[in-house]
Amino acid sequence: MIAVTDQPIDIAACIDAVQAERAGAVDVFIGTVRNHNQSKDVVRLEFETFDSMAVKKMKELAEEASRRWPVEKVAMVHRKGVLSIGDVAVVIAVSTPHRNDAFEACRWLIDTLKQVVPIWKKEIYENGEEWLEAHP
Amino acid sequence: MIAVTDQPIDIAACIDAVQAERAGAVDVFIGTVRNHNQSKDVVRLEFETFDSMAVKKMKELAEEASRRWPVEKVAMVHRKGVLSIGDVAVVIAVSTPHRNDAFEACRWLIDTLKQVVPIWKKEIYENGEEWLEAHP
Amino acid sequence: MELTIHLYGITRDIIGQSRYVVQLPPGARVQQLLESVRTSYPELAELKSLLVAVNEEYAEAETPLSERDEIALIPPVSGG
Amino acid sequence: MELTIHLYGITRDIIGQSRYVVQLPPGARVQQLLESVRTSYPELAELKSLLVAVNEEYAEAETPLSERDEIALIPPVSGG
Repeated sequence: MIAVTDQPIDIAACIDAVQAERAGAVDVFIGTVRNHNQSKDVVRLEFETFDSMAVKKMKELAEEASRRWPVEKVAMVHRKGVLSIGDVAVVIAVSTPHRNDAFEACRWLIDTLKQVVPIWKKEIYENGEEWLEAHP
Repeated sequence: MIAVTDQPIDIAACIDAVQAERAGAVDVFIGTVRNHNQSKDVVRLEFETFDSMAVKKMKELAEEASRRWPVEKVAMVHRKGVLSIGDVAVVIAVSTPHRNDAFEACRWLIDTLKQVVPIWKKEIYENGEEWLEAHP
Repeated sequence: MELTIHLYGITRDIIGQSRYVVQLPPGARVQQLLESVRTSYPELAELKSLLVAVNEEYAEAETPLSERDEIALIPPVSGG
Repeated sequence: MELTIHLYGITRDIIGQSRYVVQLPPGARVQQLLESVRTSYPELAELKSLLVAVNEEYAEAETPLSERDEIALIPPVSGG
């Protein structure tokens, strides 16, 4: 299950999607909207996505993870649109036979997603807003 | 939420239990029963626990993790009794402001749980059974 | 040739629309597209990075462009 | 003194019951308990490790025991 969605992410569905008989371990990363970032109070968040390319890149990342680690299944779902504090922005679930691989693959997937998948986060504060990472 | 239970573990409840406004990251580890271990076909599994000491140790681990990393909340639930292939044996969820801490704390918790928490796993095969880790 | 550039995030805010049409000589490459848009919108030069995606793939500076390509400006991503 | 030892996992299987009563001199320590049970059940000496928990805490070899303590043998754990 690899998708971008404007609906709340169903975490249980992501976990179900990576069930496999040979998997003894599942690692799940859940990224949520914090109320605070670099000493600014965040009121809400907006994610803009280049949908088709984002899904293509996420699929490529899942394939690359499966080459690097003995991965059984991967689920990656990213939210788009307006989010409030506490909302789930991204869920990545990875199943592997042994746990170290699940942790490593999941961590690599979220780290790499943040580097290459065309998704943009705007934080809205009481007094203004900002596209994150845009400027040096 | 720290517990040993003879009922199926409610993964969603574990994740809900670590929600926190300052948390931007949740890492969840789910250990499940594999159909295969060291080239033996596993039919089912039995976990025996020293309940009160197991819960005490798990609470100590959660406290130690909170000293080592900026942890918001921890949930740890271990199943006991008879489990079948695919059943969830353990769930650990950790919330932190930033993701690296969530991965590291969660991984340390499952690694250390396996070393010190008084829980014993017996694998039942077609022809016999074995307490894991018992012998050199 | 006339290229339609899809815009997202801060590049959409800077240029003020979600699609931007640019005129370039036939056979122009990614590098020329970037020079053209940075000349028209100097604010784009202040970004930490600015990539170009051609047909949903990150393109090199030397990649040639055609009117049939789906082209997008990719400012620094910040998903997750 | 008479100590009741709680047994789990493979130690329960080896000794054949979930509680085992052992007679030790007053003031006996963990080390003496381990020697006593290993003498009675040599199979216990083949385990990868055998610890003693006193009142739900792992105890040192020198920890003294009393009849009021909750004592358990802890064979190699394998949770998770």
